[in-house]
Amino acid sequence: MMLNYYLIIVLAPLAAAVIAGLFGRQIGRAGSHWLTILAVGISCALSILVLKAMFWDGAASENISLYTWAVTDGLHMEVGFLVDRLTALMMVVVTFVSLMVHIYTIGYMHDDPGYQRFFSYISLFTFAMLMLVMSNNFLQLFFGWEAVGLVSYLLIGFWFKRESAIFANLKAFLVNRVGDFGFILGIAAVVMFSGSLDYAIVFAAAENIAGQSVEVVPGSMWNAMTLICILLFIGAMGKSAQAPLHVWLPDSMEGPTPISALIHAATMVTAGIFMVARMSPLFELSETALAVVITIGAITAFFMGLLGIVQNDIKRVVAYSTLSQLGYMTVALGASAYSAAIFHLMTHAFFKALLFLAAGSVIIAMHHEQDIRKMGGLRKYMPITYWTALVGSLALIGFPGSSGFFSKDLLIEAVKESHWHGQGAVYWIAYLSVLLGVFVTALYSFRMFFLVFHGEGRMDADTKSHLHETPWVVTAPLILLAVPSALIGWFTAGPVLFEGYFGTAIVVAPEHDVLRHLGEHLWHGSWALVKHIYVSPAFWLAASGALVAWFLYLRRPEVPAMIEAKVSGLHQLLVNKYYFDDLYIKGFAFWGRAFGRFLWQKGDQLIIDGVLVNGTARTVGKLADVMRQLQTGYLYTYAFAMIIGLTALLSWLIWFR
Amino acid sequence: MTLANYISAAPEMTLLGLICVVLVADLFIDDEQRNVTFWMSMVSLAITMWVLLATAPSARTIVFSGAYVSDPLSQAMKIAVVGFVAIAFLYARDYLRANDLHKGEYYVLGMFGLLGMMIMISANSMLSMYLGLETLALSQYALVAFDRNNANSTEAAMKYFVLGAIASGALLYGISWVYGVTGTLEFSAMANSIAANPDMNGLSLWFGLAFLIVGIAFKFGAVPFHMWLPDVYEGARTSVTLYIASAPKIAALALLLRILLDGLSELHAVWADMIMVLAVLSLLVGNVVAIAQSNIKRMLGYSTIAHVGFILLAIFCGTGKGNAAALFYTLTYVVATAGAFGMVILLSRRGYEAELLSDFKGLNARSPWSALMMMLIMLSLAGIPPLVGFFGKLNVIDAVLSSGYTGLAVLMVLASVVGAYYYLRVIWYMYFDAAEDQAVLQASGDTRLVLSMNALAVLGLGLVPGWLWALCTRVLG
Amino acid sequence: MGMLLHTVLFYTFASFLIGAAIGVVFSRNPVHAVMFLVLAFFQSAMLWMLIEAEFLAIVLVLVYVGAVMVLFLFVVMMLDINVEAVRKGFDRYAPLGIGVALLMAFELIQLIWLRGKGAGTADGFVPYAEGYSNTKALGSVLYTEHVYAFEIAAVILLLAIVAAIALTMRKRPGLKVQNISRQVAVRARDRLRVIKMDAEKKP
Amino acid sequence: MNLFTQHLLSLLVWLPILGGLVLLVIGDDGNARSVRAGMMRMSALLITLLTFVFSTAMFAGFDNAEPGMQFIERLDWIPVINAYYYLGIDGISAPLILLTTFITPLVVIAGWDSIKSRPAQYFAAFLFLEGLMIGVFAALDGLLFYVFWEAMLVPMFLIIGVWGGERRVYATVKFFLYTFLGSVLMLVAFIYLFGKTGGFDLLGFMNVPLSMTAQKLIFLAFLAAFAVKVPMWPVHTWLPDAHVEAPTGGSVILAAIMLKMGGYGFVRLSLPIVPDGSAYFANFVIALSLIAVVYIGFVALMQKDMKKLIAYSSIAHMGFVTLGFFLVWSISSGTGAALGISGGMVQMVSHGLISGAMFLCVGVLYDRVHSRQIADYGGVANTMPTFAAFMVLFSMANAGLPGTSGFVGEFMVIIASFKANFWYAFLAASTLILGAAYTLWMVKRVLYGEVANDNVAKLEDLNTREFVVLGVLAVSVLLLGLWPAPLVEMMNTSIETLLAQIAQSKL
Amino acid sequence: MIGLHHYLVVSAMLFVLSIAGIVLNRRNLILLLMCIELMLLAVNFNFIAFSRHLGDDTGQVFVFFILTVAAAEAAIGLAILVVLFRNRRSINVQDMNEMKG
Repeated sequence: MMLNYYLIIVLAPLAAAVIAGLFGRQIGRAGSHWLTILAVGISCALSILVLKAMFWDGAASENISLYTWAVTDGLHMEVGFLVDRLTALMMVVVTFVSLMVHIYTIGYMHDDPGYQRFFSYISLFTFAMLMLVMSNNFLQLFFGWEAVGLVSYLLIGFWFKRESAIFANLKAFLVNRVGDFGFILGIAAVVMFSGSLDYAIVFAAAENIAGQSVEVVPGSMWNAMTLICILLFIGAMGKSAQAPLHVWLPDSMEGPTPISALIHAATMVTAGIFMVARMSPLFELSETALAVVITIGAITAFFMGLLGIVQNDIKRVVAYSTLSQLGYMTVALGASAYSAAIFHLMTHAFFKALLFLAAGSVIIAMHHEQDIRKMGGLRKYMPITYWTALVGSLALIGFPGSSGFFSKDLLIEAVKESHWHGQGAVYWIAYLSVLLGVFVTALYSFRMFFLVFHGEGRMDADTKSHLHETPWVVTAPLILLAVPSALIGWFTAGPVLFEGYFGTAIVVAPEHDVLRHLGEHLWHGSWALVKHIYVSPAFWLAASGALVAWFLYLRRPEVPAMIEAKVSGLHQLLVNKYYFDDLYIKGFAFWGRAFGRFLWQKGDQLIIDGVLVNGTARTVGKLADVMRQLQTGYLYTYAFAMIIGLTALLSWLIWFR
Repeated sequence: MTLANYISAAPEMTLLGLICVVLVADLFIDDEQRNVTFWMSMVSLAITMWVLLATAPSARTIVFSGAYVSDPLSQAMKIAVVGFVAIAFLYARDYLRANDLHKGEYYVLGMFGLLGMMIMISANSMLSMYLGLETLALSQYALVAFDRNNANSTEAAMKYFVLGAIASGALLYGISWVYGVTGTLEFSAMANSIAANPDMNGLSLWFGLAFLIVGIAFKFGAVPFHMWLPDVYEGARTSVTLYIASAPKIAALALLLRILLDGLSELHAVWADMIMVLAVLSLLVGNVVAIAQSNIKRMLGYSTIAHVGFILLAIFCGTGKGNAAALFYTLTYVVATAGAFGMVILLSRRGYEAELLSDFKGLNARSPWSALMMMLIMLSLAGIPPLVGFFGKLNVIDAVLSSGYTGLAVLMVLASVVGAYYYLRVIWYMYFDAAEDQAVLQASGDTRLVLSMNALAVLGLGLVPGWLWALCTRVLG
Repeated sequence: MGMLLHTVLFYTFASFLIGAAIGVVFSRNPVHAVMFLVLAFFQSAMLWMLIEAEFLAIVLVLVYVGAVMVLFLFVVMMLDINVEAVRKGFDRYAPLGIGVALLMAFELIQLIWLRGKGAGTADGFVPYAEGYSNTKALGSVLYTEHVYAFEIAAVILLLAIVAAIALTMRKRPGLKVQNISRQVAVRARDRLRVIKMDAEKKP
Repeated sequence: MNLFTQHLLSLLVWLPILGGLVLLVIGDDGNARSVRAGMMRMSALLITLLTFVFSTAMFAGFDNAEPGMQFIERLDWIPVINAYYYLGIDGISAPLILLTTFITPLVVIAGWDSIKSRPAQYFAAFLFLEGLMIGVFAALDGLLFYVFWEAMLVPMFLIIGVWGGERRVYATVKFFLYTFLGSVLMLVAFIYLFGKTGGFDLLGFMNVPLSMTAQKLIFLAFLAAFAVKVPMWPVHTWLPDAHVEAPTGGSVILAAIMLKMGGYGFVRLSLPIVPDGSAYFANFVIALSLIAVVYIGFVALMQKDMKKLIAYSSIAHMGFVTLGFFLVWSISSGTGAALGISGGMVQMVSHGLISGAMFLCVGVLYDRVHSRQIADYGGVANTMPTFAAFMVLFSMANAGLPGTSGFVGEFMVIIASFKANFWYAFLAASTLILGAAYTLWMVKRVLYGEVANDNVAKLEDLNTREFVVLGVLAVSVLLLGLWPAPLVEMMNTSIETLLAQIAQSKL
Repeated sequence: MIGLHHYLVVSAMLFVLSIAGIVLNRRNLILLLMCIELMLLAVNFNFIAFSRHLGDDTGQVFVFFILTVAAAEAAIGLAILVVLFRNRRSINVQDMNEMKG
């Protein structure tokens, strides 16, 4: 019975995508969007049913093999579903946000010639993402992993005439591939040590794996589990845009805004987080790997947030905020607070999708102007967008009571508790990053918010005259997303984080279990947490961040320029995004191509072809030319040759035989 | 006794008689009716062939006081030479007519040469071998100079003559030494004598051997006794080249087999080394220099030198397998090479010799069928399966390998890769390039038919080479 | 015949022979060369006589000197070669050629010497028995034992005739000869053609 | 066993060859538009389709559980040297035969009206080629194998030379001599083995004891033949030239099937006949394979010519094949060896489909613009959206995206190579990055962006014929990617047999 | 005592001289033909010497045939020479290199 649900959940978007993709011209624009929305709607509804069954009815998790992909050498490669509470939650998040985005797209892409294609892509994305989260094995996980990457590639480059878009999508794909490189090695390592791709078998063998070691670099033995986890995490770094593989995410804003909301904020980029959480039985067995995870996450959380402050493109600000938030989640993973990470993932999906869609709404109103310096005072023109954006922003900075508040505050507490990382650098980097990150988050969020909605309108008169609220297909999803953004934390924080919602889906070693510790000492219900907000340093930091933003961008708008001038070095560093792009493009890409050219022209063309192949041919040709000179045409030469031959034979007989 | 002699030698006798008939008859035939001479010659060949088949000896028979031997080998080789001479005549008629050279002498000299070859094939003593050799050689000199108004032909004939005379001088000198040491001219007696008296197997006999090798190598065209070959191939009229390039190779093989195997097999260790050096040089020089040629007849000349390398390497092994491989290789090589020259004849027309490689350009557009046939022939020469040339090489390599000479086998195949290049060039000229000469092919239907049969034989023998291989093994096993 | 005389004669003839051979090789004028060659043949005949190969000695003189050399002389005269024009002499590779020739001579002579030394056998010639006729002895085997070779030799001579005629006989171009049989065989239709045509051009 | 299945393999071999012969004999009138030329095309298509249909019968009748050879035919051929007309297939050759019969009709369709001169000869050449290629995969007699192997060069030589591009002569002669050079050495090895066994039976070769020196030499001889064919670095340089100059159909056959001969040779001959020699050189071959993957990946990145780029990518992909095959000895225990081999096999089949498709894509563009230079395109997706969709799909498959066939083999080989050595896997997996980089960079420059020039602006989207060809390939690429089990299971038993042979030392 | 070896040495010297003549002569084709006659003479010497040494007449028979063949050969050689002269107006060896390479 449930299997049918799963199949429908997965296949409905796929079918819709295929039909809209192949027969888009025949079924028309409306046909496409109705079809896909219907399909995703069904998926969403059924996902909610599944969640309900899991959550309320206490249904057991299901591990179903669908079909055998291939069997060889005793390695079963299958396609199947593992549906447990983690999966169910993800399914709902994915399908719900996807549904919202589908609806929103009707308005956003209204005039675009690639309308049907777009719907096909996002439906396909939904399918791929569901395959990813519902997988019961590494193979299918990797399939979903790459499939979402593919759709992301297609969607970032959706407007393929734009040079910047097709640059961004290539970049996104390649950077992701770097992550996948590690990921597939991780999978290979899993197979090597467990002999299986199936989660259940692998997890069962985890203890055994952790006892083995492998000689990667001659002379140094690595713990097998550490190797596996780090390799897998490299995959997560790519997909979840962790430093230093984050560079693709800001550029991916070249895609249409609904995509930014769906893929590059709510779902795909969180696949890495999901994957690590899914692999918690493995990660738990390697503290080294967890330390790596937490460090990478912390760096991402803080430093990517800083970049948000200097961005002027509305979507890029949100994108950097996404990076930072992904860093938070990663930190939570590294702190073994997997539930916290997933919880933050969920709330973030709602409010970040909301923020992106709101930004999109602004962009529509501004006729695809994205520079926040040319906006301002939109509040009075776009009230719904304004209010929903405010909800989103508050949730983002963790305004008490909002969904973000619960997830982020508890996440920070969890990190604070993760003493088993030791009191050394790793712990402090992680903790300080997430703490200070709160201030930064508030600063850039409200900087953007104020610049867009408050103050003077800085747009030109023509745009100004056309400003009005966006149509209902745009605002409705905003509202629908604002509701969970604001409220969902109240009644989910407790169950998800402290009441064992995830059950066996997430495994935490007892000595790592910070959330249990928090549950015992800190958690006394949602309301209690809100009441005691004043003891939280995070709250004060967030408040001060918002205040500073108000001061700098509404009260004294001239100050930021002065600060910029004062710390121009730092500013340059931020504007240039820590020079990561330069490193990759002028460094790796340039030298990679130069290396390729060298190998081609010097290796292939000069040495192999020039010297060895054609050189041999030339030598033989030269030899032929020389040897034919011996055939002079003169009789005496011919006779002489014979005589020489004869004499040689005679000499050989006399002296050498 | 006497009658038995003549019965055994009936093919030669018959042929000689028929030559005289044709010779005399030709005196009374007008230039316009030269076809009659042609047909008479063909009938003569047919009769000779019939006599050959009819008098096939059941076992090795030696007659004429040890001068003449008739055995399965001689039988097989004679059938082959008669056949190839007939093929050469078939190709030649049209060509000679078109070039105003259609004279009875061509056929008469050709048949004299054939007689010489048959004598060589059946020779059992140095004397009859020498006389047969001279019969063949003298007819060939005359044939090369046959177009007496052609400066190149006469030049080639002169070169051929002088060098040939030197070679037979060397051969004779060698024979004299062998005679002096062994005291006999007869091959089997010679072998017995050496076997009975191992002291004979010494330096003076080897010296004679060296001179013999020169004579043999010259006949084959092995390096460094090869230099006449390209010039003669180029200078002679194509019909003559076709003649020279085909049947006499078999006679040369007979020369080699009779002298070195029948007579001097005890000296294998000595002559094998010499033969090997000559063979390797031939392989290298032939294949490499052929690349630089622009005249197809000359190119085929060099290619012949390279193929001789293969034949000699097969002989070098000194095993039954090797000898059979040499015979197989020679026979099949001659089939292919006859076709190649036949193609040159086919392309030529009055006043125009299609001698240059570039004359083959765009042949596929002009005559796809001819191009296809030529391609088959070239591929066979290059040793590409399933054409018969491949099986020739296969057998030789097998013989060489089973004698344990891996390095030589590798050298052979590498040389054939080099060789493949110039055969491919013909194909690419025919298929890839545009024609420089748009003239319609003028060759008559029968030349085309012969050529097609010839080329298809190359293919057919390649598809079912077993019987021929079995035959070669049987006559030399 | 005394041993000494024999030796003296041998060395005399042999040195004349070698001298004549050198003359053939190095003489500038072809006529002189032919003459040297004739001399060489005569000396050879003498040497053959010395070892009782009389028949061949006579044949050499009769056939070679009498026929072949005359033929050579004839051709030399007929072609009337300008002696001076071809006077280029030996070129710079001559030393190489001479070197190789000397090497070969050295090897051959060394071999012969070695053999004589090594074999240790008496290398003198056993004189024929009294009443022995070289010609008769050869004649008796020539037509019996060597009849096959003899026939081939005949073929070769025939071949040489055919070849020489084929190569050198020339029909003079433009020579007008009557072919009576053809004249007789001629028919009217070979000579006359009746053409049908309209009397006048149709409009 | 009825008459049909008894002679099924012969039918597959000879039907196309005889068909080609008929086409050649009838010939065309030099006019590609004439009715006669149309008849030629149609009959070529029918023959190839018929061959395909028959090959499906082979597929249907194939017994996955049979460890030995199936559909055996054995007749006397050259009794003196014990050479037989001996055909048979197992799980290793059967998929490749299917690939051949599947690709050839597509090639015929692809050349439908882009071949303007001598269509009869063109199609005849492909028919010959098809028969000979099937022959190579089906032959169980060494001599027969060699005959097919070598004869195959000739039609390809002509295809490139007659219907190829500007530097076709250079390319085709290079192709011919390169491969000829390799294969004559193989011939020497065969003859040596003939000397040992007294026959040419390939299965007999597998059972004959050989000394280590002999094994090493034979292995090197085989390596020369197969490495050139695969092609492996550094004997690969014929391939880019041949591909660039060949007409589309030629490139497709070359990439899709002829390269597979090399890989096939390794599993059919090198591994079982000289297991100890192979073991000795395994690390060497692996090193070359990894160099191919990385080095060629970089080289491909810089190509300006689409066909050259795809050709280089083929080399890199075939590096996976050889890598997979030679991992056997590096994997000490447990699973992995068979995984590597079946990964290599799957990679061969999949690469056949993908590279064929890629070349067809380039052919589609070339037919319209007559340029293969990437720089001459840009923004093709604007004018040819359907084409762009196909090309993106195939490019993704080329980059090894899961869900397409390109992933399956790479995945298996990477897993297997990880078992052998971390660094093998590390270098092999770099294809994830490099493969994506060169393929998608090309896609970006060709398909995306503003319409680059007038030529591109005038482009017309796929016609029905092209759509069918690419569509069929797309479906098969996806099908194989989503459900490779039928293919993999076809091979499993045979690979086990192979591994048993490998495990048995022949010293 | 004058024996076999003396004759053989004379023969060898003749042989080498004839060869030297062929190799060194760059002028006249007729000289080449004469050198060949000289070479055959050397061979005949050998045969006769061996024949007498062995007491076997076969060698002398061989010489008989060599003489016959040499005559025929000379005839054909001279015929070719004449034809060549007609074509080229020269019998200079150095003019005879139309074909080479």
